[in-house]
Amino acid sequence: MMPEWTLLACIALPLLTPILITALRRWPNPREAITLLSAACLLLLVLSFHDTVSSGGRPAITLAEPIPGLKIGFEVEPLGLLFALLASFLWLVTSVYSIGYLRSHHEWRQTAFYSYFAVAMGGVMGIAFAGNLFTLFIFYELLTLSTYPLVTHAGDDAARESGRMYLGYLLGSSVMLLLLALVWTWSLTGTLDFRAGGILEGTVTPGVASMLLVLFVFGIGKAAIIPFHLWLPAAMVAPTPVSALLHAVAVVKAGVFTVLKVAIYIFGIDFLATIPATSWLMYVAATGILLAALVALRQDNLKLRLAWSTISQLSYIVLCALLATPPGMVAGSMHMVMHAFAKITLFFCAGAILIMTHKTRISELNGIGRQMPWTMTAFTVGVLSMIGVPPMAGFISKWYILLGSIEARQFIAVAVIVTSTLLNVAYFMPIVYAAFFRAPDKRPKHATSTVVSEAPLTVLLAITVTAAGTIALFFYPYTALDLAIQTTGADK
Amino acid sequence: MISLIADILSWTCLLGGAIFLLIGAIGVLRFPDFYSRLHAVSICDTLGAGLVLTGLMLQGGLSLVTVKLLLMFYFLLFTGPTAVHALAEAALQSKLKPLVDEHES
Amino acid sequence: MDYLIDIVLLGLLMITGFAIVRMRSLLAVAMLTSIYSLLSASLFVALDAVDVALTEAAIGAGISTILMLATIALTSDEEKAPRHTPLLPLIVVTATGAALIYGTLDMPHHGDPDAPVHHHVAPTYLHDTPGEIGVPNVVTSVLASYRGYDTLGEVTVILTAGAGVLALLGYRTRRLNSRGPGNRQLVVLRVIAKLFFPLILLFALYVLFHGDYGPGGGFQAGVIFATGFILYALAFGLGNAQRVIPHRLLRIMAAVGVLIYAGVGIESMLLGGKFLEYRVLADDPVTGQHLGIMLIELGVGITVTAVVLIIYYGFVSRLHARDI
Amino acid sequence: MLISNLPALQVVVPLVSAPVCLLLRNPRHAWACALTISWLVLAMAVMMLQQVYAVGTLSYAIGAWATPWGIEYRVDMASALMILVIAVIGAVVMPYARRSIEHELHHKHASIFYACYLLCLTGLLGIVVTGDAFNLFVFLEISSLSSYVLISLGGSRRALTASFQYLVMGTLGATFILIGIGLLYMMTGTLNMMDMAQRLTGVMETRTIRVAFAFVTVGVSIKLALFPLHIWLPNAYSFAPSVVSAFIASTATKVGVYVLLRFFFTVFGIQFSFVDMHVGEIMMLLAIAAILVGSLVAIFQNNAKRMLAYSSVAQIGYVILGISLATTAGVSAGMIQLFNHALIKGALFMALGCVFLRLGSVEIRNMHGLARQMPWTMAAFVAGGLSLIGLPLTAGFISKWYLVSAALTAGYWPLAVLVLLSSLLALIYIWRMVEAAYFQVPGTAMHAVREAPVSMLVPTWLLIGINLYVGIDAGVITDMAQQAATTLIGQTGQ
Amino acid sequence: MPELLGHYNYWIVIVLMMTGFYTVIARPNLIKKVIGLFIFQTSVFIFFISMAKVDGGTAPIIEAGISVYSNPLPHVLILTAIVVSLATTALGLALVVRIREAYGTINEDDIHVQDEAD
Repeated sequence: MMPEWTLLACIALPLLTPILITALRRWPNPREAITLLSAACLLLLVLSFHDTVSSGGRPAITLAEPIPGLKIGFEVEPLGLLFALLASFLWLVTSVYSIGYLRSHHEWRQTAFYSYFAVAMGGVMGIAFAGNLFTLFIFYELLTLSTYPLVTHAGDDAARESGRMYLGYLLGSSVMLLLLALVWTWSLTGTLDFRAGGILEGTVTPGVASMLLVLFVFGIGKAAIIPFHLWLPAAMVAPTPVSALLHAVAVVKAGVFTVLKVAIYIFGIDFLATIPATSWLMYVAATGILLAALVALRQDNLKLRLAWSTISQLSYIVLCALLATPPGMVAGSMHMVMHAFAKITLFFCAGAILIMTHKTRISELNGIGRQMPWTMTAFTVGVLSMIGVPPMAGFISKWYILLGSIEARQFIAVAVIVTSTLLNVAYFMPIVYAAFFRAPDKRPKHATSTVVSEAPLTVLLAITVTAAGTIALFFYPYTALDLAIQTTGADK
Repeated sequence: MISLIADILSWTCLLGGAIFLLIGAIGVLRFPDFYSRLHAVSICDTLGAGLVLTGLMLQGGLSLVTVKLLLMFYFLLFTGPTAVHALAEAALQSKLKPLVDEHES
Repeated sequence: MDYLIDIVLLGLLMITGFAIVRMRSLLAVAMLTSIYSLLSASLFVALDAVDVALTEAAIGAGISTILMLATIALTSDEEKAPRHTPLLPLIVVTATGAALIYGTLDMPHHGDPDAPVHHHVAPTYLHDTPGEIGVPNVVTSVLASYRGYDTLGEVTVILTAGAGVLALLGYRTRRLNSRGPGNRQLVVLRVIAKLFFPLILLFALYVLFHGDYGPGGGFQAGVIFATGFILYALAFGLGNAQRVIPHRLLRIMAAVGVLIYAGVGIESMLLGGKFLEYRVLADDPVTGQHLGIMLIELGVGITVTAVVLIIYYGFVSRLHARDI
Repeated sequence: MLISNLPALQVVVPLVSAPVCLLLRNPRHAWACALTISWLVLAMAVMMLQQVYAVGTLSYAIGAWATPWGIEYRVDMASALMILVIAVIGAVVMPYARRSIEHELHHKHASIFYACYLLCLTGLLGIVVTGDAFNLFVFLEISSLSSYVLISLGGSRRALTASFQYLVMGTLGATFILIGIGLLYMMTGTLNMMDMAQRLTGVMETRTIRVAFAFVTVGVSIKLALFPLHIWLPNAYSFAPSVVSAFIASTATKVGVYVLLRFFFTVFGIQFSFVDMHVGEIMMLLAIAAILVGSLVAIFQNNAKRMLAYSSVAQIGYVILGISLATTAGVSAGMIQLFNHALIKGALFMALGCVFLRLGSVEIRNMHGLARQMPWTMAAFVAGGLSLIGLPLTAGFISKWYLVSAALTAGYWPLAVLVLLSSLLALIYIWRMVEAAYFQVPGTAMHAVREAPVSMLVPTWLLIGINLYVGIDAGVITDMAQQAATTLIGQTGQ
Repeated sequence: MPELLGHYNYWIVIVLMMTGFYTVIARPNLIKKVIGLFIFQTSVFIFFISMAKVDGGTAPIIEAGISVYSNPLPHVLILTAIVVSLATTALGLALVVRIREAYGTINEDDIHVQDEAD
């Protein structure tokens, strides 16, 4: 099959799946089968690019040209492929997980859930393979809109309230700042294509470039840079699989991915380094890391604590991007992957706990480790990875980040990372400790909590896979690493 | 010579007409009640208008204009009284009592 | 001398205008409005615009007044005092007026023969009309031929108004009493009406076909024609008028008039000319112009008569419907 | 014969058919007549466009009287584009009209309605085609009077007051324009716009011309409902019959904008209008006010039609904003926005018409869960709404894009921010509908509601389709708009 | 005519226009509004006709021996405009009648009150 068609299929497949899903809404099993099937197909399709790309191939296709010079087109390049691989693999896992989750949780509107989920993945694929900033923007908005129903899945007023917040922040920032940046770039350079070495260099004064950079970094609200981060905690009203895939992986990573793309292909690493705004934006990111971590300390709701930690981790990646050095970019890309595995594991576990014990507060988790040992082991793995302890994937990315920032002589960054690592320990370890070493508080009214058993099989399966992945990536990070290095190596 | 006389005549007619019109107008303003005012009005469009038209005819001499003026005069002769009559009729219909001096009756 | 007449008439107009603003009794205001437009008609005569004067007198002083009276009869006579102080309106009006007066400062003087208007387009009309159109009344020639398309538009406007009144007030036939108001008091009126009815129609036809030579034309004729029927309806009641000229017929006439006018235009296209190019209608251009002008004036007359009557019927049938 | 007389026929055909419609008593026949004519008009509009592409500006002397003595019909790219807009909307609205009118109007008014619709069409086309200032006034009156009638046919009693309010303001506006034309005539002695433009050069400095300019501008601004003079619009749009809202909302104000363009660029010339009279700055301020106020007020409306009406005020603001830049980019952006907004608003009002047909109301609070009952209608509404917000792949995005880039190239980056901000406001008020229709639990009465008839859905979706197509491939439109802008700006200085 | 008075009748006409304009926007009574429009338009007609006047000219009807005619074009325009104003007046009054039937009043303020009510 021609790579162009494969490329098209990657975008179309998830976007078309909902039709089948809706068609089969009467029969749950075939419906879920469809989801799993298309997830698997997607993964295979994406994988099929690996060799082409690593051998320097760049399959591309252009669909339409609304305004002369402004194309809707796709192109596969290493970073995008990396992101696509990550997303499609985790989609498969999450589908497995969510089957168990939704059924044992007796969620309503499951058909709608799976459909919107698939559309969201379509959006992610579009972002990953977008051939220019305009296309990326389109799918970025598509992702926002398609995830809104998932966030408000509960359908009550609280859900709608935070749904509005979600939409307000994401669309607001993207329309007000990102779109403005787009049009501005367009009117300056006359193109929005992703080009190795960037398109802005030589056409703009440092001042304008700084303004553009600010617009981009803040406009990409999905990257949750302070002060555009509040949507993420709000989105935690969503069912756990959603939080897991979208708000630990797809959506937020789409944000940072966009930041990396813009940094590498619109500004160009070398030009980025010369822009005055870069450094102080980096400090903003740094503050973001610390503040978010501090807030996370004070959260008692497990999912919220995870959410805040996500915010802090995302700022890592943005910071890496703003180091404006090839190693920085590599580090960013790596952390994108590693954090994804760790964080999704954590969310899976949180979901498992929720469905088995209906507990959401950390203070209730004493001794949970005895009732759900398998789950909590996986949780521990995730935590260690977040902290960056070998032999967990997190260690690798942290390593690269530190290397990158030392090489860039950004010692403040180094300090920040070290501090935040300590904070990670501070807000994650207590959970583990409580789970395993505290006695479960026996209260008569919690009669149910005594008979708690392990989570359903599919859920456990998913958890195991991701946890295993977290460890595996420590020993075999090369696929990701190669792709990341290719990306940045392209403009050396 | 003839024309001079014609001029004099026509101007006297015109002036007379104007005076009558003036009287009529004053009457409409000053008379106490509706019916007596009608009385004043009727002066305007019979004598007043009539004299003015005659004066103009004398100005016009024997021409198409004079014919037209004659027609106008003819129409006024009918419409004026009819209008006043209709007004009075309408007033009567709507039970408007004439103002009469109590001392006599 | 004629400046004197101007000033007197304008002065009277101003007095009437202020009276209209001040007065509370709408009946009086309606009559004053009629007087206002009669005064402006005479002013038009003084300014050599005889056709306009005729039209203004017929439409402004005549029909509009009847409509206003009918409306007042249907609604109410007294006007309430405005609630809020008219400060803002005063400011707006003063500003607008000031702007206009500022604008007059660079205008050519009133009656100035060297004004641009008298030198660019108009002289050609005055000069060419006898040769090209062959009618002495230049107003008619411009109205019907040079700018005949505007006139078509204006007939369409009238048609729109007719359709609008049809839609808004409709026409209620069944409620009409054919006897009209009580007979006894109306004897005089009816005799006179009988006497004048034919004369008015005759005069209307005269105005219609004499329009080429003197003041007059389709509109004026149409309005006068309609006035005849209005007089008849006043004297003998709407029911009888309806017998003479039924409402259904009016609707058809209104449409037909416009169709005649546009038809002339389309015919001239079919004959290979431009739209409304009368000269192709006959072998000799001037005869063609004559023919065309006569036809369109006829069309205008028919539509105007019909629409004015439709409007009148609309209002008055409401009155009847309410009385019963 | 057909081609050579095309400009005249474009207007005369609907004009002639109007009285015919008035004679047809059977509503079906009247509708059939109106339908045929609308599509005929569309066909002619397309031919006209081809003509203009082929031979450039067309000029047609009515009655074969040479300009400036006779009335000239003059079709350049700008007018051709406007004609296309009007014709498209008319052609799409008519098939939709039948069911809606049967539902909303008394059958004995139907033929009058169609007659008035045709008259309105005539008037609008006449305004666009004519090259003669006074003829413009006449056709302006035709369109205005007929639209008063059309609006007054709306069911509620407020339709009457709305129509009356419109009548008063419209007539004031028309009279202002008449005064302006009078002053212009007084100083130039001609009524033909081209001729006027040439003869104005001599008297440009006089105070009279300045006042004439002011009066024309104010008068036209009333017609196109520019911000402080927009009071008539919300009522008129909310209480008119659905078909009328759809038709007038997407054509009447646009034609007003066209007239403004004609006078600014063709008659007075860019130098006078924008440099001497500083109309650009004033218009810009008013446009900004219109955009903000319109969008903000729209957010707080509970009646969906009213909401759209206020959003129209804002959208007109965009168009004026583009024009006020007085650059080719700006004007073409304005034209594009003008075209797209016609499509969008038409579609939205038609969707609401479907809702009204089935629901009997357009109050947002009555629409809870409507999407389940009328999926196609609401889908159309959402598509239109997204286009109104200006999300990518919709026509709205294209016009926003051009507007923003025009503002940026002209160096007014705050304007760019403003435009984007107001599209967020649009998001808010559209989203209120979406939330009500999709994410609210339906009331009990809702189950009786059925999907709108096909005869109404197809036209609605036709407009939406064009809308999305323009979003994917705007080449044609933008090309036309740019040509129009260049003609307009090019004409100045003659 | 002395220079100063060269525009006297334009000025008076402007005052007339403004009386009409004022009646329209200041008076709450709907009939009064229509009448105001009527006055406004009629005054504009006078304005047009005044500009057509030529000193010593006569009505533009060609006759032998007369050389100076007033300008016919404004006359034509105003003939059209008069008819338009008739159309407007008729429509406006018809609307007033209907409004009275629907609201029981023809006073703008009262109508607003009623509209706020429902």
